[in-house]
Formats: sequence, C-alpha cells, structure tokens
Amino acid sequence: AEAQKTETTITTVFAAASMKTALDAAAAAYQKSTGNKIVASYAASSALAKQLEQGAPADIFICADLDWMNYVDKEKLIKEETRVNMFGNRLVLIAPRSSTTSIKIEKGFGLAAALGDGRLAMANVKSVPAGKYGSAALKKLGVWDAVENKIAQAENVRAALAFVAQGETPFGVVYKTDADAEPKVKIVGVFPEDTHPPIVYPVAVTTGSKNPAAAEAFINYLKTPEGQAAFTQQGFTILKSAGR
Amino acid sequence: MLGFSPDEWTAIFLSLRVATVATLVALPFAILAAYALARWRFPGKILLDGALHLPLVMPPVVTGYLLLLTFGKQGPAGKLLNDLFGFSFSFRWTGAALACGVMGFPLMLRAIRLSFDMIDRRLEAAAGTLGASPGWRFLLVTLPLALPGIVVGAILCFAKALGEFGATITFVSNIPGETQTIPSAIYSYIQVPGGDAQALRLTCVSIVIAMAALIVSEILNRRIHRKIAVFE
Amino acid sequence: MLGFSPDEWTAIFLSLRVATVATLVALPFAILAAYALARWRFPGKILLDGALHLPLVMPPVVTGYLLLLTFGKQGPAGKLLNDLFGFSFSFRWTGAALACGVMGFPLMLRAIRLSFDMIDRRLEAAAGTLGASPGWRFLLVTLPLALPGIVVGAILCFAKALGEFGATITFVSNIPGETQTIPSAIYSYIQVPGGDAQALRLTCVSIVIAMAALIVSEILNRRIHRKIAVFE
Amino acid sequence: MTSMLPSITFRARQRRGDFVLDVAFEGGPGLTALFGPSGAGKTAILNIIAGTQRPDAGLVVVCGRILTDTDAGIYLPPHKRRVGLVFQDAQLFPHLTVEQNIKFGRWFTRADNTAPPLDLVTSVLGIGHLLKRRPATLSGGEKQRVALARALLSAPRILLMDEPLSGLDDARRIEIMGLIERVRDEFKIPIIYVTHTRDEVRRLATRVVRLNAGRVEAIGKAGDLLDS
Amino acid sequence: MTSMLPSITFRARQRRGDFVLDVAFEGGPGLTALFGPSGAGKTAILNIIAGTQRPDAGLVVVCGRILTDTDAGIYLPPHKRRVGLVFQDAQLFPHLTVEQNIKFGRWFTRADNTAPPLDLVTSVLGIGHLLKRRPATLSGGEKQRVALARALLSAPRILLMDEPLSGLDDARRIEIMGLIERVRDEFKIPIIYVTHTRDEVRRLATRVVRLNAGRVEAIGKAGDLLDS
Ligand SMILES: Nc1ncnc2c1ncn2[C@@H]1O[C@H](COP(=O)(O)OP(=O)(O)OP(=O)(O)O)[C@@H](O)[C@H]1O
Ligand SMILES: Nc1ncnc2c1ncn2[C@@H]1O[C@H](COP(=O)(O)OP(=O)(O)OP(=O)(O)O)[C@@H](O)[C@H]1O
Ligand SMILES: [Mg+2]
Ligand SMILES: [Mg+2]
Repeated sequence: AEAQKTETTITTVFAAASMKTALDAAAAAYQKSTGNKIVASYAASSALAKQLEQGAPADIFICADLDWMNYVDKEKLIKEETRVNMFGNRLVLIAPRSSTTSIKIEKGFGLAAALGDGRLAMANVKSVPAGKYGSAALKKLGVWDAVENKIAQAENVRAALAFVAQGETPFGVVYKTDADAEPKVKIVGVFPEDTHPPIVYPVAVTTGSKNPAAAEAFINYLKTPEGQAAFTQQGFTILKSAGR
Repeated sequence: MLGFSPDEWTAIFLSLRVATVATLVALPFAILAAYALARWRFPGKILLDGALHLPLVMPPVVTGYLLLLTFGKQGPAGKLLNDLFGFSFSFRWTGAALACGVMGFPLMLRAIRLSFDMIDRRLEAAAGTLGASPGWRFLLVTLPLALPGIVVGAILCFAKALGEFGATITFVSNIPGETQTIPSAIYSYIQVPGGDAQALRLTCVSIVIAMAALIVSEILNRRIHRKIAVFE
Repeated sequence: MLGFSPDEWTAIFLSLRVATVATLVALPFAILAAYALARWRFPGKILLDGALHLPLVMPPVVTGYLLLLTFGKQGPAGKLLNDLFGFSFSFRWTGAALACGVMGFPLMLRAIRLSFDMIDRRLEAAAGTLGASPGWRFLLVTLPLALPGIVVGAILCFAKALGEFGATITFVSNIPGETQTIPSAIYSYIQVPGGDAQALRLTCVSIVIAMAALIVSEILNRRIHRKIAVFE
Repeated sequence: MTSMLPSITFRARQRRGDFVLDVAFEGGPGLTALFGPSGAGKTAILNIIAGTQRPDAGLVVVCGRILTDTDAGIYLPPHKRRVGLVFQDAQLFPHLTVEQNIKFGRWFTRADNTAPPLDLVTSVLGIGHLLKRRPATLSGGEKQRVALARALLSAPRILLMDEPLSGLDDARRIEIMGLIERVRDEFKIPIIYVTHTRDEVRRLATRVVRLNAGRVEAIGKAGDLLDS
Repeated sequence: MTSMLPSITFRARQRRGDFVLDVAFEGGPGLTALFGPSGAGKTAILNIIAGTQRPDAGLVVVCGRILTDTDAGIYLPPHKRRVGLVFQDAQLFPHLTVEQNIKFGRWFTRADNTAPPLDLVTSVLGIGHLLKRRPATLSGGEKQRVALARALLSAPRILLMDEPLSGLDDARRIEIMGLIERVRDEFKIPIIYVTHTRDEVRRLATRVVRLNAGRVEAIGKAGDLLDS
C-alpha cells in the first residue's frame, strides 16, 4: 500500500454508459484514498467489446449484460478468473408523474388494456439489455403477445425514459436506477426477479491489461462497502457474488 | 427475395419514403433560407445562420431529444399541430421524416446558398430591366442558374436522411413498419453479438440506394451544366 | 472557471484540436478529389464518387466500426502504419481526428466540387494561352475562384467534426483526455440519470464554438466575394 | 401628348472610387447619342436610367414619369421602369435558348405590346436560324444581336443601347440602323444610344451629348459636334 | 530566319452543330487581317491557333513550329504555344487586380521576355491609373484595353487579336494602332487580327483573308479586297 502511494498508477476502465455517475464517484473516492487514478471510457457495451477485440488499452471491462461479457470471454479478452458479477438492478414499469393508473404486475396483467392506443416505451428488445430483460419478463407474465405491437423501442434505456417523461407514452419499462432519478416519472410496479434473467453487471480484468495488479486492486475496492456506496445510492443492488 | 426478412423489406421501403419526403419537404425551406441568407440583410441574420447549422453541430441524440421536447405530444409545437390539424409526428413515419429533414437541412442549405452566392447577379439585373419583378426574377433566373447547387443540396440531404439514425430513434423510436428505417435496423444488429453480418447486408442496401441516387444526380448535373454553359 | 470540470475543459480543447486537425488535413484531399471528380474522366469515377459519399450514408457507428477494423491495431492499415512509421490511430486523439475527418469529408468534397463546377472554365483557358501549365492554372485561377466553396466546405467539415460522435466513440472509445471530445462527453452525460443539465451546458459550448467558426467563415466569404466580383 | 414634354430629363451625381459622374441633360423625342471616350461614364448613365444603379443624387424623368428622384425619395425598381437596355456585354441568360431570351421581356409586357413584330426583328437582325441555340454557342456578334432583339421586343417606353452595333460588319450595321430608325420614327420610342462610331451618330442621332471624364462637354446637333 | 518561312500555315476543318468551318490560308510576317461578317468563323480560327479548340482535322504551323497536326497526332497544349490571344470578351481574371492580370502571362515567359516594355504599353493603352483596380469595376473599353495589355506583355510568338479596338473611341484607336504597328514592325511579331472596321484593315493589314460562313472568300492585299 505504501508503494502504491508514492507511485501512482493509471487504470483504464471500459464501462457501460449507464454506470457513469456511480463509477465516477467510486473512482474519485478511490483516487482520494490511494492516489491511483481511474480513467473511465463510457460507451455502449457492444462498442466497448469490439474495441477490446481490437486491442483497446483497457484494464477493466464493466459490461451491462452477460452476453457481451460472454463474447469477450470466449475471445479470451478478459481474465476469466477475475470475472465477477458485481452489480444488479431491478426492472420497473413506469408512467408519467401525472398518470393516475394503478396497475399491479402479475401474471396476465392488463397492460395492453391500460396502454389503450398508447405505446410502451422500452429499450431495443433485441439488442439492448434492458429491452431484452423487459421482453423476457413480459413473456413470462403472458402479456407479451398483447403488447408486442405497441412497443416503442429506444436506442437505450435513457431514451425510453425520455419518452415516458415527455408524456409521449403512458408506460415504459426501464431500470429502477433510471426511474429513481427522473422526477417526471413514477414507478408503477417492480417486475418480480424471477420473471427475467438476472440483471447483472459483470466486471473483469482484461488480458491486455499492462498492470493487472492495479486493476484487481480497484475491483477489490469495488467489493468494499466504501467502493459500493455510490452504486447503492444510485439504486444498484450489490450481488452476493461480489461478496462483502 | 435476396434473403431479406419482411421487416427488413419494410425498413428499406420506409427508409426510401422517409428520405424522399424529408428531402422534398426540406427543399423549399432550404431554398428560401438560402436565398434570404445570400441576398438579404436583416438583424439577427448571423444568429439565424448559426441556428440553421445546429443540427450539424449537435450530437444527433440531442437534436432528437429537442425534437421530442418540441414536437412530441406534450411539446408546444406538437400540441399546436395536434389541436389545429389533428396532425401528430409522434411514433409515426412523418416524425422520422422530420428528424431526417432537420438533420439534412444544413447540408442542403449550404450547398444551395453557395450556388446563390456564385451566380452572376448582373443577369438578375438584366431580368429586372426586362420587366421581371423580384419574384419572377427568382423563378426564371436565379433558381435555374442555382440548379447545380440545388441538386447537390438535395443529394446531400437524401444521403444524410438515408444514414440518419440518432435523432430519428430518439424522437420517434424504432417501430417496425412505422419508424424503423434501415439505419435503426442496422444499429440493432450491431448491438447484439454476432449481428455484424446482418448489419453489413443492410448497410449494403443503403449504399446501393445512395449510389443510385448519386448516379441520377450526376446525370442531372451534367444535363444542367450542358444547358447552362457549353465549355469547349 | 465557468464551472467546467478539468475533464470537461480537456474535452473542449480536445474537440477544438480534433476538429481543426480533421478539417485541415482533410482539406487538400478534398480539393484534389473534388477536382478529379469535376474535371477528369476516368474509369470507375462514379464508383469513387459513391465511395467518397459513404460516410454520409452509413450510420456513423458502422463507419466507426469499419475504421476500427481497418485502422485498429489489428487492422491491415493500422498494422502497416505502425510497422512503417510507428504511428497509430488506435485510441488516440489522432484516431478521433481521423474519424471526424472521414465523416466530414463528403460534405467538404461536395461543396468544393460544386464551386469547381460553377467556375467559368473559359478563364482557365485564358490562363492557358498566357503560358500557365495545368498546375499553375489550378493554383492561380481555379483554386482562388473556388475559394467560396472551399470556405463553405471547411466550415461544414469543422461543424460536423465538432458534432461527430458515433464514429468517434466506436473507433477510439471515449477516454477522457485522449479521445473524449465534447459530443462523447455529452453522450456519457445523457446516458446517466441527472446528466441532462451537464449535457446541455456542453452542447452550448459546441454551439458557441461553431458560431464563432461560422462568423469567421462569413467574414472570409464576404471578403472573397468582394474581391472576386463587385456587383452593384 | 408625351412628345410635347422632353422625352427624358436626366440629372445625376454619383461617385465610384475616384470616378465622379456629374451629368445633366435633356433629350427630346428621337435618338440622343452619348458620345465620348472610354471610361467617360456612358454606361453609368444608362444604368442610372434603367435603375440598375442608384445615383448619390439625381432626377430621372422619362416621358413625364419620374423614375428616380433622390430629393423626393422616389426610386422606381427596374422592372417597373419599362426601359429596354441593350447591355454592352449582352448579358444573355445562359440557361435559356435564344428564342426564350428574346421573348423574355415580351412576356412581362404582354398586356400592351407595342414592340415591333418578332419576325421583323429576327429577320433584320439575322438571328432567325439561331432561335433554338443557347447563348454559349453563339459568336460575339450573334450574342450582340440577340441582346438587341431582346430589348427591342420588350415593348420599352425608352430604349437604352450601349454600343449595340460594335462588333458587327458594315452590311449588317447598315441594315440594323434602318430598323433603329423605324423604331425611332414609327414606334416613336425615344432612344439613348451609346456609340464611338461617327457614321452611326451622323445617321441616327437627333442630338448628341458629348461626355468626358464624367461630365458633359457639349450638347448639340450631330453635325455641329462631330466636326469640331 | 523564321521570317523566310511563312509565319503561319493554317488549315482546319471543324463542325459545330450546323456550322462547318473549312479554312486554309498562309500568312507571311506582318499582320493578317481576318475580315468577314458576324458568325463567319473568325473567333473559331483564333481558338484553333491558340489551342483552346481542337479542329476535327487540321494543321497549324507558326514560325516553323507545328502546333497542331491532326494527321500526325500532334497537339501542343495551349500553354506551350506562346500565343497572345486577345479575347473578344476580354476574359480578365476577376480575382486579380489589373496589374496582376497584365503581368500574368509575363511571369510564365520571364525567361525570354521579348515583349514591349510595361510602361509603354500601359501608357499607350491609358490604363496606368487602373492598375490597382479589379476588373469588375472597369468600363467596357477599359476591360478591352487591359486584355490587350495582358496579351502584348506575355511575350507571344504570335498575337491573335479578336476585335481588340471595338468599343474604343477614335482618338484612342489611332494611338493603339500605332502601338500595334510597332509590335508588328519593331518586335516582328506576326499578328492575326480580326476586325470589322475598314480603317483598321487599311492601316494595319499586310494581307487580308476574307471569310464568309466558314470559308475563305478571298485572300489579298487590303486595298484590293476592301474596294471590291
Ligand atoms: N456549338 C455550336 N453549335 C452550332 N453552331 C455553333 C456552335 N459553336 C459555334 N457555332 C457557330 O459557329 C459560327 C462561327 O463562330 P465564331 O465565333 O467563330 O464567329 P465570328 O466570325 O467570330 O463572329 P463574330 O464576328 O460575331 O464574333 C457562328 O455562326 C456560331 O453560331
Ligand atoms: N467601383 C469603381 N471604382 C472606381 N471607378 C469605377 C468604379 N466603377 C466604375 N468606375 C469608373 O467609372 C468610369 C465610367 O464607367 P462607364 O462604364 O460608365 O464608362 P463608359 O463611358 O461606358 O466607358 P466604355 O466606353 O469604356 O464602356 C470608368 O472610368 C470606370 O473605371
Ligand atoms: Mg460602357
Ligand atoms: Mg468572334
């Protein structure tokens, strides 16, 4: 620990864009306590994964879903032994703040009827994790067929959120972390965790890392309560695998 | 046919429609704005000039978001249009056309304005002495002489509209058959592992369409130039 | 100062540098390509023409991805450059400039070509009879007469470079201090709850810079037009 | 009625760089020749009458109609002036055929078309075989003649001709002078005529205004001025 | 030496639309006037000599140098021909000042500058006071004179003048004809000279080629041809 203080290291993190606020805060706290600098590049998980493939100078990859992490894992771009499912999130159904509907999420619930001729805002159901989770949940609940044609897909969760916040659509499916931070929407219900694959943010050290020790040190920091404070504050859940 | 799924075919035809409508609707506005900027003096001209370039400078997502704020159901312009004409952009292909038109507008404007700037204004004066009022002068002399720039502006806008995606998807989403254009479909493919091949196929479609448009514009351009001046 | 964080200042200066370098480096290539397309006949011309428009037509992410595949460390061009000159675009600001330059290129090319098309070619012939070889003719007659188009092309490319983000972030990621330009920073803010205000502030910075560039170009343009022809 | 009034009253001051135009003259009906060395200000005068240039101060009255009066703040835009201006450098519309060019002005004045008939004009000017061509393919003299036809056919209330016959061969010039005489006498259109050629002045001019360096040197009959 | 050879051998066939040019003539030293009605093909001939137009078939030899020989596949590009072409419509460079315009050609031929001195040319042409101006601000005659200066100063081996004095007043024309005579006699530059004006032909022409509708009608001495 003493050596690290005198000689600062720079660790580059490639992280899914949705982690920015929390990760920036954690990185700042980490730098304050250790003097080691964290540089984070935020973009879509897909772009980051392809950049890793092309030899990007990243030490740590934080992905928004399992698919792209599995992809880079298969390409041997990350150190498998360092991979850990760190954070979790919840999927919620939201409506504009002014909305008066109350609807309970359960098997076969009346989402289609509640939508009327409005649309359901979701992130892209084929490609964006939040959309994939959402469609899985709706399928499991048996309402997918009824709403499938009423979905407005957005490029990402934030854009889906904007549709609801602007009153463009009466409902939307987004992460709890996003819904919490947007005063113009309210959470109508939370999807039960067993309706969709677990929402996890896996983390791993890359094989190309020039200083894997420092990278692992930061990952270990993220496993400590101080390291997780910013994430819990944002509404992320801390997964058991991240072991306290 | 050609191995495209029905959704993809829909996206292709929709893209064509969106790009065509965006270009045709933007054209008169671009001509007007270009003329005003090239020929008139008025206070705040440079601000207008700047404002018309904004879609070029701002990240497309921001443009899309501003469109949503303005022309969305609850947005001021959106409400007004809905109240007055019962017309709405939201989640409709017209919204995609609006987004594409807005994104292509500065390109079109600049090309047209450049050609207004470069034509010999003495010919307009000559038309004036022959009795042509400013309106006729514009129609019979300025506009035809600026035709090369108009063609270039239109092709730039059309090409841009074919490739536009950030503003469109943010404004009107990505609804198959309604607002899912080729680029939004491509984007979806790129985001899933192993989707590259699909993305590439659709990219090729865009390219073929753009090439066709380009060839047409080249032919037009040659005709125009042959008409306007014979250089030997 | 002005409430920007050091990272944001870095992004602002980086954007300025990237946009300036992209514009200046693209300019000679655009002039050359525009001239070739406007004046020469060669087989495959329409294909070249089409290829040069591709960055306009393809979704920026695709362009970025293709750049990554070509100029990345493992890419053929990237390897070659690295072996020959020890130079690398990958995840460096030079890569951001390359992406912006590529994205702005078709706009620049078109504007310049339009002005080459609209020049009175008899003046080039006149220069020829006075002993000017094709090279001199180009430098002394064609280029100065096309200056309005060159200025317009440069400003279009610069503005585009200021706003470019899809290709940049896909090609060289979003690394603060190295490849995080204003639009990528905006993107990061937009992606997280509560980041809108920050995103807006940065958007305003882009707008101010673009406005400044526009004003400069307008002044240049007026000078040029005053020089080239006095219309009364 | 209008022939009682002077056909044209012209008074103007205008500064362009070092050059100062300061000219006043009146012209009755018939043809007024502007005669003087290159750079004397002849084209500037025509432009001020046509409204394509504004004088710093001045008064232009044609057949009793005030076209420009800077004191009274009157400035009629060119398209309302009904002047037929033959530009020194033709200024044909490059995107139109010769036929479209010469019919251009006629179209705007079709309500009262007092111009000489198209056939007569094209045959005297010898441009009948060029009607389908575009200006870029014409020779210098052909362009000049098309420009002349275009102005003649626009049914002007006054004709302003800037060296309309320069660059034409003698035979053609003599023929066209005949046409100009008919326009002057039969159609009674007042003409302001710029030329450097003495025989044109002798044959056509009712009166001559001799200019030099932006000022009037003398006004008088052709015979008197040319011999001095 | 070169004065032994014919200064120019010209033979060309060229079709443009309906118009067919089919001309052959030889010109010794001195000034060869091309004389003929508008549209006869005079400008076309100059363009073929200058290399700005290619004939369908033809031979152009100037002072023993083959410039164009379609049979042998020879076509010297314009900038290697060293012809001084005074365009019928000036064709000044609008982005350059008058001074830059007239020094343009001189710069490319600076290696052997056999042209008349700049001061002489500008003073005879009366354009000394215009040097800092741009072409757009010049009068018609001023443009014409600047174009003349530009060609004279480019040290040409042959001068091609397309109605260089049209649009100039008599006094100035006489003065400039003096200059042209000096160029012809002192500088011994062969000149091909297009004009419609008889007194120019009489004073300047060593021989006259009379053209009509793309063909040579007659070749001979000025006196013989003009009186016919
Ligand atoms: N592309 C074309 N198509 C048809 N005719 C053409 C074309 N180009 C030129 N011509 C004709 O060729 C003829 C010769 O033109 P040229 O310019 O040589 O005449 P010119 O003798 O110089 O006449 P001017 O004294 O009027 O200048 C003209 O009658 C012109 O109309
Ligand atoms: N912007 C300007 N700056 C300075 N002088 C100018 C400007 N514009 C025109 N002039 C001068 O005004 C004078 C008059 O020009 P104008 O065209 O009326 O001459 P003109 O009598 O028609 O001559 P020409 O017979 O050569 O056509 C010319 O000497 C010209 O150089
Ligand atoms: Mg004049
Ligand atoms: Mg000619």
